[in-house]
Amino acid sequence: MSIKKSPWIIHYDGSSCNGCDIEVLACLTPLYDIERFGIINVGNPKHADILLITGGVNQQNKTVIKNLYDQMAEPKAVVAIGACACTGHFFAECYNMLGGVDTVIPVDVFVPGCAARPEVIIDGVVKALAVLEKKQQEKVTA
Amino acid sequence: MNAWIWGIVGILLTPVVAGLVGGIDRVITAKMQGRMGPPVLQPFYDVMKLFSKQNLVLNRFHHDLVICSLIFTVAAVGLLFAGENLLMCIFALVVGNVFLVLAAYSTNSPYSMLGADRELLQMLAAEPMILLAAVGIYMATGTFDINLIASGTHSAIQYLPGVFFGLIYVLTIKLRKSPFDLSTSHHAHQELVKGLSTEFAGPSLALFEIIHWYETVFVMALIYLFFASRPIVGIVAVLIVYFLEILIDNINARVKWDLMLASAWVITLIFGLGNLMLLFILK
Amino acid sequence: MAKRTIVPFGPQHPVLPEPIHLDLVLEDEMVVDVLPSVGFIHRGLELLCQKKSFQDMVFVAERICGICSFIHGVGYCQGIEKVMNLDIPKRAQFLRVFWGELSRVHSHLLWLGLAADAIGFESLFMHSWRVREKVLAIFEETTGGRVIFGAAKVGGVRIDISQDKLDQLAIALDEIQKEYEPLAKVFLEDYTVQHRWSEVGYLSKEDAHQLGAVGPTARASGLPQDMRKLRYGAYEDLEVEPIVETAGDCYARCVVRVKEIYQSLDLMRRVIHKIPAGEIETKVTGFPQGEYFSRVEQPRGEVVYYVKGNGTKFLDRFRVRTPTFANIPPLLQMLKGCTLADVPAIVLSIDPCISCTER
Amino acid sequence: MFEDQEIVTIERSELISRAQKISKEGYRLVQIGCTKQSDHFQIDYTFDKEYRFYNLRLSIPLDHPTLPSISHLIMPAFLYENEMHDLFGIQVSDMILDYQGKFYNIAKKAPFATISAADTTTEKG
Amino acid sequence: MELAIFLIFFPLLPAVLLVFSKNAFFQKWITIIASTVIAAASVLFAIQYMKGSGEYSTFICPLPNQLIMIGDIILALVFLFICRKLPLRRYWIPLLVIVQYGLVLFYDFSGRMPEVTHYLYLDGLTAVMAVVIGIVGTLIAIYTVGYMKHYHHEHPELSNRTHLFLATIFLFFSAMFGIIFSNSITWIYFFWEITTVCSFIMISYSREPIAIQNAFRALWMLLVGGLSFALAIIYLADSGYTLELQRLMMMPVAFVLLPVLLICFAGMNKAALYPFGNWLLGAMVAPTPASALLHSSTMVKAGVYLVIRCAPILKGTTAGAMVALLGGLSFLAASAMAVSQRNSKRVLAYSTIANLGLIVLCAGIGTSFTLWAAVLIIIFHAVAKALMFLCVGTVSHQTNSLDIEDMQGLIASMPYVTIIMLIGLSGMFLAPFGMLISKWAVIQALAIRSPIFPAIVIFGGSLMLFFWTKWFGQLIAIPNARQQNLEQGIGIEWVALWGLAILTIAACVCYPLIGQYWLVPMYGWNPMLYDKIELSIAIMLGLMLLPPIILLIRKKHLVYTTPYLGGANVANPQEFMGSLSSPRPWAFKNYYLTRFFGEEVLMRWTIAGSIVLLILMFLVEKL
Repeated sequence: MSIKKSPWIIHYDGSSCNGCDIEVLACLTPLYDIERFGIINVGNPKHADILLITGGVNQQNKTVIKNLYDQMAEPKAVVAIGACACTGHFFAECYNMLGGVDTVIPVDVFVPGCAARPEVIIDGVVKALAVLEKKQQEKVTA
Repeated sequence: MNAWIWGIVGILLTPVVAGLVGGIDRVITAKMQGRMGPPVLQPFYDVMKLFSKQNLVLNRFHHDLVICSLIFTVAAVGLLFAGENLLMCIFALVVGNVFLVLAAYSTNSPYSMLGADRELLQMLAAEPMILLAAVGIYMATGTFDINLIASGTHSAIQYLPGVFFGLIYVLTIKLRKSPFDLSTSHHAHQELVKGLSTEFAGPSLALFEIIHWYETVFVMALIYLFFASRPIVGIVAVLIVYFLEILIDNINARVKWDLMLASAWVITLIFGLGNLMLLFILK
Repeated sequence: MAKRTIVPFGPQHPVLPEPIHLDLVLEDEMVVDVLPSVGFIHRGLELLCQKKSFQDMVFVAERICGICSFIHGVGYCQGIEKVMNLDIPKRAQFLRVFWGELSRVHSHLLWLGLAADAIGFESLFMHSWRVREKVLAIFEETTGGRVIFGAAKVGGVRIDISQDKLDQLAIALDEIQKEYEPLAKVFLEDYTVQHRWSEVGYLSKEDAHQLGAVGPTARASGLPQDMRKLRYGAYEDLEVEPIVETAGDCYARCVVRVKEIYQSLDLMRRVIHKIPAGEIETKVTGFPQGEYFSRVEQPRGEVVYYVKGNGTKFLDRFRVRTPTFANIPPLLQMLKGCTLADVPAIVLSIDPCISCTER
Repeated sequence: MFEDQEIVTIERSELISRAQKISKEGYRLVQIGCTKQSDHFQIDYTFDKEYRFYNLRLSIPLDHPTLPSISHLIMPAFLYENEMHDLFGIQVSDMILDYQGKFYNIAKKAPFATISAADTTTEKG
Repeated sequence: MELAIFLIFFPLLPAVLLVFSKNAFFQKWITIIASTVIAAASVLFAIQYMKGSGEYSTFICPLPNQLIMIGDIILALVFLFICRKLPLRRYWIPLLVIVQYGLVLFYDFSGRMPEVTHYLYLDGLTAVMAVVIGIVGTLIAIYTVGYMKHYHHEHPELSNRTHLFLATIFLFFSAMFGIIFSNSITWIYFFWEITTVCSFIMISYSREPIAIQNAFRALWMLLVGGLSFALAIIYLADSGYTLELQRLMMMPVAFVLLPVLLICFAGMNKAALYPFGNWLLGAMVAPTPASALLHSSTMVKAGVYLVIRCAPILKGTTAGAMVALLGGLSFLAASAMAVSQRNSKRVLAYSTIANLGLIVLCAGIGTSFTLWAAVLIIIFHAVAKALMFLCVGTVSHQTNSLDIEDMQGLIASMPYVTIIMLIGLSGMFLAPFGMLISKWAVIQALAIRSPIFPAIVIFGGSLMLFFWTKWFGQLIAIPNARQQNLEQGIGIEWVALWGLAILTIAACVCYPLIGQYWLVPMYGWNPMLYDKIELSIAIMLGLMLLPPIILLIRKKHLVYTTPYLGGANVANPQEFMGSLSSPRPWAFKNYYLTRFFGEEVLMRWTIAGSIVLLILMFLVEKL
């Protein structure tokens, strides 16, 4: 069975301003209702397929992000949500920032926006599904 | 021989029925929350996906203990459908549950173990009522033998309204629904992360879901036994009770363990034992 | 009993939308010791004032927090405006109040949802956020943004709302209120909600004052403290009475917020009613020279902006003291002796905004 | 309408007694802030009582800046003091909870003390 | 018959020999040989009487009363000797001795004791008890040899009196066989008090103040039981009915209910039911073999044995219902209080009280089905509980702790002991192992009675499930790092540990056989034996074979990871990144729910409730 029909997500707030966070949460709620696609926010890396990260990486949370990523079961995908998660946005200039999420873990999908809108977030997750499916097939053939 | 066939049919049909019921549950829940909800077959998609994932473990035992739990839970359902002794079936289910708790303990991870302790608390709250229901059914029908209960001429419900109510009360614990989803909930937004199942990943989690399906069918069958003499009424009653549980799930916050334990025991004593005492005196 | 359970609560934890970490020491489920740690979101944005001009800093201020974004912008602008002695048109001030109060409604609804979710009341979460989407729709209609919309600027606001639109909004507000009412009733009357919040996370009036609680946290403990009483901006013309509860527990904090939503909706209606015609901004010339502590009321409480200009386009110092920062000591007080199940409820009861706190 | 703000400059040695006095009078601590000036750190202790703004200001030297902690008198101060330590490198003695420089856990030591605002303005201004 | 007499007298031989052998080698071999002989004899005895419907002794005892009189005098002197150093304010302890022996001896001297014709009575129940004492008891005796070596190694400050300890054990065997084989109530009384002396000696073994104090508490509480026994004897002697237990049970209920209740009282007192439960908890200061032998698997069983013997009179009476309720109360309260305990020996002690309460509950109701269940519990409990005590004793030697929380992940450091312990634990509560079968039998048997009784069993059973499972879980919480093996130095103890583990499993596997060949002759056919049930138990047993097999299969597809710690993981999986930015070990301790089930909360009510029930028990008899 394809992983496409049941992607479970975990959301971690890197060092975002909450703007993208609440938009991720808004995706769960009645207007956007991502459970239509079988998506559940499981909140536990061991159960999740897709790691959504909002906000950039700073000194302290880089190990957290790495830990969470390591604890996810293969196949897994990472979606960086919002300008900060993609590049660090204008916080990139701050002394405590390392930059986008791709500085610590491989990112599969970048979702732009400040704050990223729910529609775009859903779009990003759907893109991640294709990535996941590919990884799954690779795993089967390997 | 007939019993064996029934048992096997029960074991085979349970995942299908429970999965579908689970899917319908999720759709109804979504509708109650003003959402569309997932496809009805979503539980199957979930479980199949989980089987296709990596099996992340902390040590080589906890996955095995989940398998043990599944074996006994399946056995409980099998024995139930085969028409064996009701108490023995319940004990088999308890053993299945104990193995699940042990699996959580064996991971040696804080949230998982806290979940295990909470699960024990849930068992402590729910088990008396379930066993008392069995005693009630015995008092009403004169037997613990499920075959005889099911083929009896009168239903236990007419003698046991209080017991039935008590059972519905603790059913929420068994179905892991609000307000009593303390050890692990369908939604992860609780203080214990996923509690009991925090450390189960991939196939282990899939097994955990399947165990839950069997458990669901088991308790629903228990409800059915109250109406056993009239199968149609029984099935309707089961559906109504399940719908009621969904409704309760949606209109309650999760309570704390002390309230759960105290209220479950008080309900068990007042409605369960009270009903039985009345029955004993009047008979 | 020296043997205790010690668990890390966070930084990643499903009930916490944001990373905060607590070392929890438990006995059975009783919390006997708690030690917080912060810094997971610390970016160091205060120092951006040396790289961005004081006018660009509005955008930084708005991104201190994506929930109370607009009021952050207003607070900052107000500080600069005082330093530069700018006179802001009345209409701009009224619009600021309108969006500000709308932000409060959006923030409180968001909080109601998250708090309900933390106690396992998913359907209440869903319905709170369903109503909240209508609030966001107003933001989108009037500014184009949903959560961060950059409407504030030094010297006024960027966008005007036409009179027709304002009239339509009055109707929309009524609709929101109508949908909100049954929801509020559940929060105020449901048994399980009360079980989870009543007598949980108690903070006495004295402690609230001593420990410097602000916003709904202080008001729920009986302190009538609301920075809108400073009558900044258009609050000069719009009298606001702080909503005060005396129980000091999580439930009281919920009640305060539930009632404040009504208050804010009412304020917005008065804004629509009273808003004068005219310009929406004054022209800004020169650079700020001087200092000011600008205090405004966020949904979470008092926020303090300290701006110090040195006559160039870069500020000397840009400092924010956000409400959550002030509410951490009261939070530690509340967590004493609670149970593990109460921890998320209590942490959320101050409506923590970690990204504000750590900047 | 802007509020009146009373800013009083004090000596470092006075800090404890002033803080004690003002907290006895029923003021609450609003914030403690630090601003790097070209030749000193300006420390602000902001208090409030029924919307009355009262600020104690003192200055300490840039080299080896030290401060006594007022967290024994006013508990919430420990957060601000730890913050000052991490961002400005100010040594605050006797805090009730000392994070030992790990409050924000930043890689760079005292970032606010190393770059001065005046420097950047001359570069870019 | 000869076997029975042999079993009573033979243990005295090793007892005497051991008193004089201070050499560890001799101690060891005397114990092993004597134990083997006793075990073999008791098995032979059981086989002989398993199917028999009861047999009276026919021999004629010369000067029976005089013999017992001399014995009683000696015992009374021993008691007074024990009490010689007691402070004056504890005058009631010698007073209890003087009163009861004074009364009994007075009747002896005045020659008012009725004649006894059958001194012994042997039937299925005695066979059960004989096997329990003969096999479980002797395994514990063998274990003691190894245990005491460690014990003195660890406590060099104590003087080594192992030979006396072992001698006491054999003296105790003799007394126990005496109790169960005797038909004469005066004989039972004599042996009864010997076990009390043995208990005192063993509890006070270490001679530390706490041990002495608890030993005296046990002594006076048990003497209260003795007094009650003495009163029963005097009542019977005075009324001239009979002093034969079996004949007493055939008398009309109305005549003999009071003495029977007095005997039951003595039995419940010995079985540590509330309000006397506390002596058993205090007795846990004794070396572990003593706890296993006296205070869980045999001596306290003598108490319930007597109550079971009294069942024919109790059956159907209100007083009998009170006895049952007393048992039920003890079962419920002790199970609840066990939840709040973290000291493993205290948990075991509470669960012992609970199980004894359950047996008394069954005996008080006294129908054949409930007696059936009661005997089943005696068997399963004796085996599994002795095993648990011995395991705990071994663990505490190797790790210096009795705390259950310190046993976290024990499976890594002491794999074999833990596996044995898991067998014992499974035996205590997991279906289809012993205790659960018994509990199921009890619920089945009680369901036709007033629902109060099944409710007590159900609630108590759920509590037991709680505290056993959390212990079980703590043992198998597998540590993330390799542990040092702590099993070196366990010697002869293995014999007892494995022996009891195998017995636990065997008892479970043989359940239908026990039922058919042992219990059916005693109490008649039971619906619990019909094919279908046996089939489901067989299925469950079969399934129970699977877990070990599954656990042994090596799996390849597993991927190892670290525990979920909220993302705050550090290199060591036992630690997380703490708030002060340094790694901090996380820890997990179980729930103890002291607010609900703490001793402080429940003890007062339990004692008060049981005293009320006791008073009621004697009152309703009067009515």
